[in-house]
Amino acid sequence: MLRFLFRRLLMLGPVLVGLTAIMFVIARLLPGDPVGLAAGPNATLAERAALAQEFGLDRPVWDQYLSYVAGLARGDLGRSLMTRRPVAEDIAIYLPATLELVLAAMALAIALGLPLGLLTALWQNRWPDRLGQVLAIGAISMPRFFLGLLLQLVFAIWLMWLPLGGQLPVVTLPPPRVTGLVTLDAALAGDWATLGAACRHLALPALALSLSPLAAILRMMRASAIEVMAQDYVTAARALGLPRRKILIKTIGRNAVSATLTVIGLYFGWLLGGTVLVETVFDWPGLGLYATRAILSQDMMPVIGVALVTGLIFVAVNLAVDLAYGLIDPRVRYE
Amino acid sequence: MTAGTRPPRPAARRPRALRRFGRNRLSLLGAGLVALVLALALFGPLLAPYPAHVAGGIDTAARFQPPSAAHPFGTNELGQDVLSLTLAGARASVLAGFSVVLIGGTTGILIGGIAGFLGGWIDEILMRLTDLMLIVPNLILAMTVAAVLGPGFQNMVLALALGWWPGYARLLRGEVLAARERPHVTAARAMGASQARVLVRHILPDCVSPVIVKMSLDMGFAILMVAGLGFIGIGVRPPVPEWGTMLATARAYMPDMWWVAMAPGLAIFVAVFGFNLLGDGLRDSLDPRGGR
Amino acid sequence: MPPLLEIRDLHLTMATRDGPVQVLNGVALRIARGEIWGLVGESGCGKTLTGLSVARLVPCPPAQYPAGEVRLDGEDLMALSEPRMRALRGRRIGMILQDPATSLNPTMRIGDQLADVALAAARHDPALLGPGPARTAARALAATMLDRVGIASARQRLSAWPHEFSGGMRQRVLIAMALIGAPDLLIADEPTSALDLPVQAQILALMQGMAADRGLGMILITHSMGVVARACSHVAVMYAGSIVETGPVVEVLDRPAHPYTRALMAAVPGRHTPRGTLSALPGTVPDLLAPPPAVASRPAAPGRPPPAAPPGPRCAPLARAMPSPAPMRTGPPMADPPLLELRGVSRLYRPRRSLLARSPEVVALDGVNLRIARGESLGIVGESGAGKSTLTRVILRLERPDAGQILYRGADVARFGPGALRAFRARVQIVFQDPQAALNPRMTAEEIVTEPMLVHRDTVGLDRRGRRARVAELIETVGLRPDHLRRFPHELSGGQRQRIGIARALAAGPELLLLDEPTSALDVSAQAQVLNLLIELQDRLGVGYLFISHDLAVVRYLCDRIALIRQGRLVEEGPAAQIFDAPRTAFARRLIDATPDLGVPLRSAGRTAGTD
Amino acid sequence: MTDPFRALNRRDLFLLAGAGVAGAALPGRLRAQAPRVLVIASGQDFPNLDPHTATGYAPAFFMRNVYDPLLRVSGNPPRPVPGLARSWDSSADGMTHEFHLDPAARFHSGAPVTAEDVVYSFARALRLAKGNSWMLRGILTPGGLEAVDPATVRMTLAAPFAAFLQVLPWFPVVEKAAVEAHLGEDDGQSWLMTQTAGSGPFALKQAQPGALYRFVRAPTAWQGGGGNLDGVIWRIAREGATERLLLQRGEINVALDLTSEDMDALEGAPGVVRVIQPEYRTFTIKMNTRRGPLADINMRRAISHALDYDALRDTAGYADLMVGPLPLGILGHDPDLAVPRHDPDAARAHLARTATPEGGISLKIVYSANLEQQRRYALVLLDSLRALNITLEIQPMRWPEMIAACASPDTLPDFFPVYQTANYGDPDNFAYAAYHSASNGNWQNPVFADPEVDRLIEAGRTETDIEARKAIYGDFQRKVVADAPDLFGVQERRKLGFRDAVQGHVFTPVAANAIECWPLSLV
Repeated sequence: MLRFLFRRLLMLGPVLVGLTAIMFVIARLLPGDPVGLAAGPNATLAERAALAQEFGLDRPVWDQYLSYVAGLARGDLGRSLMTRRPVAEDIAIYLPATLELVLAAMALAIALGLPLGLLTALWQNRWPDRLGQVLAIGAISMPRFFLGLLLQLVFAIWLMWLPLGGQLPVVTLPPPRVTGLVTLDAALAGDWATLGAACRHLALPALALSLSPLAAILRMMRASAIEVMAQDYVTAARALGLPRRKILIKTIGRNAVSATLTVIGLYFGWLLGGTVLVETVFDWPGLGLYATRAILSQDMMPVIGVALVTGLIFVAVNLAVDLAYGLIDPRVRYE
Repeated sequence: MTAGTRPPRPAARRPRALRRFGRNRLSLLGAGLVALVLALALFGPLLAPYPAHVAGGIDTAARFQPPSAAHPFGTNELGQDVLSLTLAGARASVLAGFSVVLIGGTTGILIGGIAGFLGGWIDEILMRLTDLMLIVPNLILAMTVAAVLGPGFQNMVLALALGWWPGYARLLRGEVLAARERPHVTAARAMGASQARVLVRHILPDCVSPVIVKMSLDMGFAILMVAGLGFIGIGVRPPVPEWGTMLATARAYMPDMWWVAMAPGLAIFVAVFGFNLLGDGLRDSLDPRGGR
Repeated sequence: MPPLLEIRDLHLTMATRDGPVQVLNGVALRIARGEIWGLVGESGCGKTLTGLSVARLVPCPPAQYPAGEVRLDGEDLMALSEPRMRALRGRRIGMILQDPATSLNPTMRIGDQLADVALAAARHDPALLGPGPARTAARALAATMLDRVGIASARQRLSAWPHEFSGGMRQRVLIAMALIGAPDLLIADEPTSALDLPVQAQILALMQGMAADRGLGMILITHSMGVVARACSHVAVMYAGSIVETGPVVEVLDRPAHPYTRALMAAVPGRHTPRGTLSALPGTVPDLLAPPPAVASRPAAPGRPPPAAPPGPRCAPLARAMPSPAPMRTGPPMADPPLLELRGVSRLYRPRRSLLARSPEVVALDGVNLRIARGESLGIVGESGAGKSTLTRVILRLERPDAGQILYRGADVARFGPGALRAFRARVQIVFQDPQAALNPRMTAEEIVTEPMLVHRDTVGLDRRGRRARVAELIETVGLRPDHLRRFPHELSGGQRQRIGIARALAAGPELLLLDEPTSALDVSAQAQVLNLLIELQDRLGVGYLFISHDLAVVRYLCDRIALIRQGRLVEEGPAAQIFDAPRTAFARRLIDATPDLGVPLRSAGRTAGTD
Repeated sequence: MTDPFRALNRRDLFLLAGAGVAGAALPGRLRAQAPRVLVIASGQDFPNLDPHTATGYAPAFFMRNVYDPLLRVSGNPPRPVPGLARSWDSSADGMTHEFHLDPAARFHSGAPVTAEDVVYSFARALRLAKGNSWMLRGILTPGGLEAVDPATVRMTLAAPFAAFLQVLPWFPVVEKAAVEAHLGEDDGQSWLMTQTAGSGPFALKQAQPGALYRFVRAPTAWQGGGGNLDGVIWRIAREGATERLLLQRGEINVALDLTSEDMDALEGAPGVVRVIQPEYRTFTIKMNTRRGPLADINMRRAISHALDYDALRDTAGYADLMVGPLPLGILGHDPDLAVPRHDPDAARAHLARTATPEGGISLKIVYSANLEQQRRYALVLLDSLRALNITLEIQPMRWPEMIAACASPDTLPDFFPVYQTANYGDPDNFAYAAYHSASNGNWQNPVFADPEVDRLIEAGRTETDIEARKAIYGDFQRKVVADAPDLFGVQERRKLGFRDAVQGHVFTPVAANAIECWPLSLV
């Protein structure tokens, strides 16, 4: 088990290098003029040249890449042309907001998706199941940004129940930064008013983001529960007179969840790289917005940094999923 | 289920899948919606009540008119008929989605097929690359490439296709590997059939169904991604109407001029919903292993 | 006093996409305590559904019981509410399902699963666990039961996971689970057919013993007459949703009354069945889920003795007389050089290498030496995982051996260039275990049989018309009609599919066929057909066989020589008769003892016949 | 110095937090009670806090509120008013200026602002040659700076520049001692990127890049007068629509990026005051006068007459049509200038004199992809060109690509839309950047070059007599219109939204969205 972990962590090195290489190649295809943009509209040629030199953009690409990878080893993700701040620092500021959003959305999706999936599997082909299937496909088909707009329209504008966007009310001070997740920090500080406000702000974007993973988890859980229900050990459990609840949770639920874990892992990574649209709609100060701004100004270091960090988290989550497999299913062995 | 490359087949195989598909009312609904969307993609501009607006014509005297008989979905910030733009917008969305799936799918199929069939170090290299591409966040990759290349239909398609193929490569490699182990393939190898014959005659036909299912499901997803890029502002060029771009523009006028957003938003939903239902139905009837 | 179990006129219909189908058709059965009933029949005859119906485990819908009673000690189970029924399961009715590999929850420890069953039973029968905390008592009971089904150091094994147990041990655990609630009736659905022969015998003995100790009534569902003969006191023969014959085992097996029973028995090769004397049942098993209308809609015919024969070709009295036994072949003399020779062939499997992982290698073949002469048939027998299939793959050079040589007519197969390899593959062909999987589902029978001729166009040398003619000839050779050629594999029955597989193997004109368990996926009658076909082909074409099987009786029926293989090693080899009559190794003896023999009358064999 | 990027000490901010807790308990409403914190919503983040390298309106806000310049501008039309300099003397030829510092002026550290600090700041800005330094490029050199005594600074110009005093607000003064203590290897740029060393009325207390910035009234605030604000919050809202809704709901006090549609929606909204004022910000569509069909002046004139100016104004909402190259109301602007207006007959007449009298050609316009309004203008042009049987290809571009496209006539598209904002309220600001050949290759004037126009611009920037300058710019305007290098478009009005609780705002048409908060009060 430890060896398995160690081996998987060793694999991170090549992943990092490969990921940055891909992004570097794309970044250097740039026909545009990021330096010109960063230098400002009134800069002279000499000023631009100085800026290019400052950021090493005048050197050959392979040289830039090598020094980037060397920096990577020290945890240095380069500097942003636009903000001129170290990318690692910027990401440290924006990442927690995105993580908070994704975690909340996934928590919602899992908490609802797993039991609903199990239930619809039990009601297989009866009307609640069919309705659930249609709704689930509908949820997957709903563009997240349109859903976000509709939620905003209804809950924030017409009903005025929930705030329009942002992470906290403007005048509320964020709680002392421990984890960077506002809700968690507020709870840690015992600041219940702020926690409440943070949750209210989190509600709509998390809902908008959670719908499609919720539907996917529901469908996967349903499918694997149906598959499990056809297994001999379920029939055996029934034939041996086990109570329904026990069969449902210990036998069907547990075995079906292990297949659903993969979907959860995949979706987590996918959401992490796909919060951009929801963040845009809800004005959520997260990584997606940071990346969008960087992309639009062709400021590649932040983009590479964001791709790297989300890629790493994706890998980490999938590692966690693999470990969770082992906890649920003893047949999985780590070799 | 496979394309009819072989002599006529009186057998019940295809009809059976068809019958199974036909029995599912939701699949039929999906097929109907897809047919509608495809029809719009082909004839949308012709059906538009204000074709001039589709070509970029404006009517600044009639800006922001609420829904009425003349403009069922109202008019936008330039006085253009929102219904006309939405109808015509199907073309860009569907065509882009289709191209993305086709290009990404073909690339992925080639890569995955080669990797799975040849195995060895080629497989190793191709699959490591695939794994790597799967880790890169799709949307960020697409946005970056689209931003680098600049807005425009082809650039958008290219940007999305670049992140699209790994899924197919994985799928096809898995299918090829599974098919390679199937006894009928071993039988073909044991009788001395050539590599090419084994691949074309025995392995690839086995992989067609899952690919078709994935493509159909991916169409919906691709349309969503296209709209997402448009929403961020990296989409087609004006005056070409496109749903995501329309929605992005319309968003600035919510909630007072809500109608500008409704038609394109619903259009995206309906199109994606249709393809998803269709893909789901196809999976049920073609590929009983997945889904129910 | 009512019998332990009485099934009266049980009917069952299933809603399918093509409308309701009647799958049980007036089943009637009476079982007393202490009786072990064998419920036999070919696949799809409804025996499993009968078993599940007793425990009311058939989901309704889609199932529906329009008529019938199932009485346990006089109480009609069909009338009970689901909660009351649940209270009976595990406590009054125990069940063992077919596949021990899949019948245990893989994500729970053995002890917890046993204890859960004990706790569930104790809810309705508090006396079961005795005083003290329920959980502790349940675990203690679980340990006792494990001990009783013969699992050593039971207490430690409680915390084991199912996957850590072998198949036989898992089946023991399942028996323990079925009996932990101290039921009166035990229903076992093919409890041994997924196990290797010697293990089968152990498990059957265990079940017999447990049933006798506790005075249980037991239903043993099986497709094997051998199992019935070995373990049961009574037998009920099912066909097409009805029971066609019942009675004590000794009577039914020695003097089968119903033609179907007779046919069924005649189709199974025994230890002494002479070569070429198996009689195959005519026609095919009716598929109850898509039956001919006549079968499905037939009115019920309850009671015992058996009703008149249900319709269907199989139940017609055997029109053909039993063919006279062909003379036992002694096999052609060993010619020099042999057609195929294996010298010290070894094959290791390394789990997929990754950068840092190193897993132990698995030995599939270990220094195997074999010789096959022209026209000879060599049987290879071994348990699952003994390396039998690897042997065929290595011979065909689908895999390369890690050590040793394979010589074809004295030439090293490993050194063949592309052309020689192709020629070799035209001369040595293979028939697979699962005919469904071995045929490309997207090709018609004609395309399938034609393919080798296309591949070996140069050696076969036939033009299009020539190939047509040859296909027609082949199809007739394997006993099919020309119209079968236009069909796809899924439109053929299992036996027909395997015939196509054989026709394909013959198409390029081979000298040697590698037959990898070609009959184990088939029903007994289809097996008989295929075996007879193989014998006929060998006699006519002089083609050699390397016949792989786990069933000694089948090999004995077909082969001149037999090689026993165990864990990749050749254990014993010799002429068939010699192996059977004078086995040299304990392994051979165990295999032979485990092989049922219907050829010998039961009474004279001194078999216990239960306690009827 | 405090580090605003670190988490705040809670006690330190307790005062400010009062409103926060109240706001959390009653979200959606601002509490009227003290402390009085003004909340401004804006779409822009502060990319960089160094006042000598940053550009854009968010940094301008920063310069105006956290730092002090020598002079400020105020009023409409804008006039220089005292900043750090309580008074100033200029020589008659406009080449020498002497500034007398306010003795009350204090940095946030408590140290007095001295002439040394002023000289150091200008020298640093010129040395770094980033940010706004271009305004004084070639006009002021480090040698021209002199601290006469601790309270007096003398500047001697290297070249005459009529608008000198107008640009001074964009050169904030930093505390020399503080910057020199953190010079590093880049003249203190890294340090000033996140730290402040100013003397302005507000001090940065906390920064959450991408979300919001908190300012508190500096304890050292020495400026006279002023409103009652205890603090200011700069809240980043990325969408105008969001800003409007926040303003409507009372969650913010000031919205800076509102569209005309927002303004319409806000009309009559309770508690909201709309400010819609002309501003020195022009929109023109430059034409490629050197290459392609538009090199032909007849084609340019034809298009100038074909353009549907009314539609242009309609889509712009609150806007005025430009009259010639200079913004309305600026010094020297001629409201009676004869400029082309929508006239299909004239357009066709001019087209008939071109190489393609029947049209049938295709032209190309690019626009900045994140400027929605430019897309609309492009569509208006497309619609207008149809009357000439000319098709228009519209290509959205990122700003860097647009800059790159300006490099030469060969890469410049036929049409190139440009917003130009006054950095200082003087016609030279527009004339030099947009029409002088020295600017060729820059986005404000990619290709247009005319020796006569150059001469007039140079005369205008060195002449100090107001009437003489008016005459010079009059000639300049007529000359430019005659050449038709641009489609003179619209001047969009500045659209600001205030809650009615905000008092004391005076509109100034220079960088009007970089609000000066010192005079404001919340009631």
